[in-house]
Amino acid sequence: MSKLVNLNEAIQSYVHDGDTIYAAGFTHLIPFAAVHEIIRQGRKDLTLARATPDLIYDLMVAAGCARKVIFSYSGNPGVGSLKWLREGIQNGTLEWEEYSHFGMISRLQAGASGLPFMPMRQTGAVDLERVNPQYRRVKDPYGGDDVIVVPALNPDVAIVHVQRADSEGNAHIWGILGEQREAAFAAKHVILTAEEIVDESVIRSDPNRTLIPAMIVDAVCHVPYCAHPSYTQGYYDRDNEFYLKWEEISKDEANIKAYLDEWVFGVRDRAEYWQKLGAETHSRLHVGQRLSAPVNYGSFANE
Amino acid sequence: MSKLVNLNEAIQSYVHDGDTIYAAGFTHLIPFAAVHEIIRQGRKDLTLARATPDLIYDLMVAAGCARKVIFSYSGNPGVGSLKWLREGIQNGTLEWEEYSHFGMISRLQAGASGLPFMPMRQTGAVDLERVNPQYRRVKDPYGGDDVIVVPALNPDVAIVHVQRADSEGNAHIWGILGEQREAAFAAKHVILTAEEIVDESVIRSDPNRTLIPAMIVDAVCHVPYCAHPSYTQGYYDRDNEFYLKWEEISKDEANIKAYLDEWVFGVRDRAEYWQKLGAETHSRLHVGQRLSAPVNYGSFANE
Amino acid sequence: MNEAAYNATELMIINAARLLQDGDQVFVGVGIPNLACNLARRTHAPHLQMIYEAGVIGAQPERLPLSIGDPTLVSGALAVCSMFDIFSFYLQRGNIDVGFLGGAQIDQFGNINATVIGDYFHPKVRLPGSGGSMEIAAWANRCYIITPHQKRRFPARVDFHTSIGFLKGGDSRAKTGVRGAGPQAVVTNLCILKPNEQGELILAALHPGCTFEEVQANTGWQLKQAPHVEVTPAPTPEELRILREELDPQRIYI
Amino acid sequence: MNEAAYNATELMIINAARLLQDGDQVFVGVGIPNLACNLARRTHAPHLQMIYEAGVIGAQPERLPLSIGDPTLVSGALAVCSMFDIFSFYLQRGNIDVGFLGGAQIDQFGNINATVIGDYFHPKVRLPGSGGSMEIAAWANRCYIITPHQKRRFPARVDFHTSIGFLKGGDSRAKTGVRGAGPQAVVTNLCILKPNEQGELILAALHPGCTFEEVQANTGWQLKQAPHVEVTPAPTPEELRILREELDPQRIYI
Repeated sequence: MSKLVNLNEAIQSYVHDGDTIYAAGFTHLIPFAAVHEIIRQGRKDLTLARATPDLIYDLMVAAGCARKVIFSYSGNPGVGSLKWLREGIQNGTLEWEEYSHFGMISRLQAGASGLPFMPMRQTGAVDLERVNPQYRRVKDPYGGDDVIVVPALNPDVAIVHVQRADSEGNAHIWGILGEQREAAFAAKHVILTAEEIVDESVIRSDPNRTLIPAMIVDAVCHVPYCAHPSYTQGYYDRDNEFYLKWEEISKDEANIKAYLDEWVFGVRDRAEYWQKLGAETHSRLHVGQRLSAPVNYGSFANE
Repeated sequence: MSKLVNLNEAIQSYVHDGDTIYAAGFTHLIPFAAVHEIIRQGRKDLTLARATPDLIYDLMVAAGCARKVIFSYSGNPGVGSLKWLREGIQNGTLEWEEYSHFGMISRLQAGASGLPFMPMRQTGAVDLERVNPQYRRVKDPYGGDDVIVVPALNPDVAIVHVQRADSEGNAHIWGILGEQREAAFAAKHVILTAEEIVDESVIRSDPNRTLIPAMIVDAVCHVPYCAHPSYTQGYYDRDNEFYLKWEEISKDEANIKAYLDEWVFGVRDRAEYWQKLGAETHSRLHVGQRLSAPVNYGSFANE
Repeated sequence: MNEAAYNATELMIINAARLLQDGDQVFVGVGIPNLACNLARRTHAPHLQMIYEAGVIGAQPERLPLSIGDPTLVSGALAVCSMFDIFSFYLQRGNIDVGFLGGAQIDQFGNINATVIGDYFHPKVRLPGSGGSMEIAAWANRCYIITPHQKRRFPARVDFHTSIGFLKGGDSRAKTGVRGAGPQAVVTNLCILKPNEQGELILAALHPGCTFEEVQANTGWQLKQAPHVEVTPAPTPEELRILREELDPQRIYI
Repeated sequence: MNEAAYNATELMIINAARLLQDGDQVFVGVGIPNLACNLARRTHAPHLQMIYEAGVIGAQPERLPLSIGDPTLVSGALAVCSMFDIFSFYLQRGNIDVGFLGGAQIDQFGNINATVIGDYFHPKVRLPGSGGSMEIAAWANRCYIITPHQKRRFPARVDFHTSIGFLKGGDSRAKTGVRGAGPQAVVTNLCILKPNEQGELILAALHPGCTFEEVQANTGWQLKQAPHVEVTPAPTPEELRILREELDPQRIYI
């Protein structure tokens, strides 16, 4: 049964004020279009969980959607800092809960596995444990060192962008996998956005590539270029220029408001946004072709 | 640096009397050729760990290689029982340690992750806990039910068969993945057997398909048809007739000795074994072509 | 039972198929459960999805598989993942609606023994053991058991709890904290047993031509009966045709 | 320092590259560590392998990546896996030889603060936080720190232990049970600091033209010196050529 809906309907149905959301993707496949739609719909008091809040959550904090962030690295990767997040924490206007990357994805792994917690070996760095009481310790019943544990994270909604999916939500993902899969299995609801909606036969031609199965997906949205300024491996490049410009775009109230007005409130949807970016950007983000070698699954039809 | 060696050298170097071995593969990719070589080399006192001992360990027990088995399902899947294992346990001549499937693979997951144990939710079935003191309990520090834990399993050697690998041991696997990856990462040494040795460029064309990286591999052996009577997805079919005939082959000392003499001691290596199977079997196990749809990873060469 | 019209295996498969619901995510073994699922898909439950513990989701096999790890289950499946993932992300997470169970012994409270007859350390008969059933019985939303009805298979108490049904009855299952609802029906060649509110298996329905006395004679405890014991509708010609002509034309299982 | 011949960044990259060994499995960030690894691969360590916390193993980027999740790291890599797997199967399992670390503060025992200046709950300056460094510092076999040498970056004690070096020195690191050997060198634009047997960072080598006094003036504790302080060989023309012409021709980092 097809779950295809428009992105705005999907956000309307599954993202509510006060929810904990996980917009997945480590550098890759970050669902910017979905977050722009959440901002357009004026959601409030959200708890924003992501290993790297990245520009996507800095923008949401600036737009006033967030009550709290849960994260493990709050920089603009390879560039600098995230001003709105940093100031929110410094001024005490934003709640936060902090982990290491491994702690954060272990929380998702526990959530995705139906477990109350995941164990990790000790790191000797106890300051984070001291300031975040969600880190706890468990005795090794086999006599070794205590292990550190973090509790399951089960977001209300995970938003996961993928290269291709069928209309029911079976999705192929390749390139950097980050915590896409764990976030989807951990969440109560999953909004899937896809560069391409393909026939089920394409998915079935390579079942080992299906990282997200339809059974956990609530809504499937066809959103080409959803990830810009992040990227989709094999579809378009990361817009590094935009990441470098973020310092300027986000530097004060006036700049960020101008950006929101023009690029979020000023467009109806991602198609309009992409058109607005213009031909030069399109060409700059173009990627060439480099195909995987096929594999044979074998046919077992009756001879 | 190439790690290509003959299978008999690899067994000689990495499998020693008294070792714990994990010949991986859930129904799929079971490395029968490697085990035949272990039998030919007369290894003794081995501890044989596998979720499903399958014919491969029944044969090793019959051949006198085993001191102990660690397992979670000791049947001939879809057919019946494993006579030598069953009688070894019933007569007290074989030590054993027993888990559920999830317990067994959780042991490997812990071993592969460098953790002392893995947690699982309770199942209410406490009899296995009662008879196997390796099952323990840990309090949930977040106030929920106790979890069940199993200790890491770190075999001395894992033997893992794959479809294709480069000469350093980077391996593509598709089809049923079983516990191939976890066994390889958990083990102290890894012997990789491959249907095909391919150029590194084939591996690099689809990095998401590389489930085993060279860094954990000690020896790479080119062994076409290694898995028969198990199978290699896309290369040859499972020999269900052989699995059905196992009852007869394994039924007594005389039958199993005849089998060992003819098919293990009577051939030099897998190439000879495969030739001996004959054209009719080859044709019966032939599989047709059903290729995966390619994916584009993107080229980023300087324009 | 009308032996001419259908055999015991066909009867069990057809009755098991009828218990499945459209859209069910079913953790399935080969043989009878596999045939029951395929029959349900071709009749009232086209969106039922089959999941194999080997890590295969949404198989569309081109031929009847012998084992749960058969290559024909993989070609054309929707997804394939590792065993660790299938048990963690699917079963333990609560994504599985239905599990099928079997074993050498099933007791009054639906507990199953697939491990050992006699003492564990000095076994009279050693059986294969749990495989996936310990967790399936606990964590699938619903479980079904399909088994021939013989007295030795239905003792009052099993020798070993390989997987649990309702333990000692009452709230003893719920108190373990397991998430699933436990065995919802035992389908045999004579009847269907279902748990009452105390978790005790009682006679819920007889197959056409079978009697309570016949069932009791093959059951190792004093069997209670539901207030209204139903009679299962006989296998229809269409159900039998699909089973015989489409699903198992070589009569491997039926 | 001969400013005409090479700059501070080039000096740090080249000295970091020389610390890497052929065959090392290196957990690497973008920027300076990435350039150091690529330089080592092109000189004395052709079999060094780069591993990114995003889950990329054996990258062969066609261009200089801006972030550790750049798509050019993926195309043509040997393997790509999930973040959970990279931290579990690679780092925690002990498969990583070398980790690179950085931070706003590095103290006398090689502990690093990348989290906060001032009080955690009322921060003066909030920094990005751990990312992967808490675990890299603990579990990689060896760690290297590359950083400009400034007094504010080298306090006697860090405000927050984002990742540990030798904690309070002595056996305090070993007693935590972490598997790695800790920071083996800090490469700055002035010198190389290395831990002595007590885990205290001491002056091991000066870059050409640099003096102990200059280093001490930029270090927040009474710096000890190795019995024989070496002078690092100046960057060779070949090292500089590879760096400038092959690795960063657009001079993004150097």
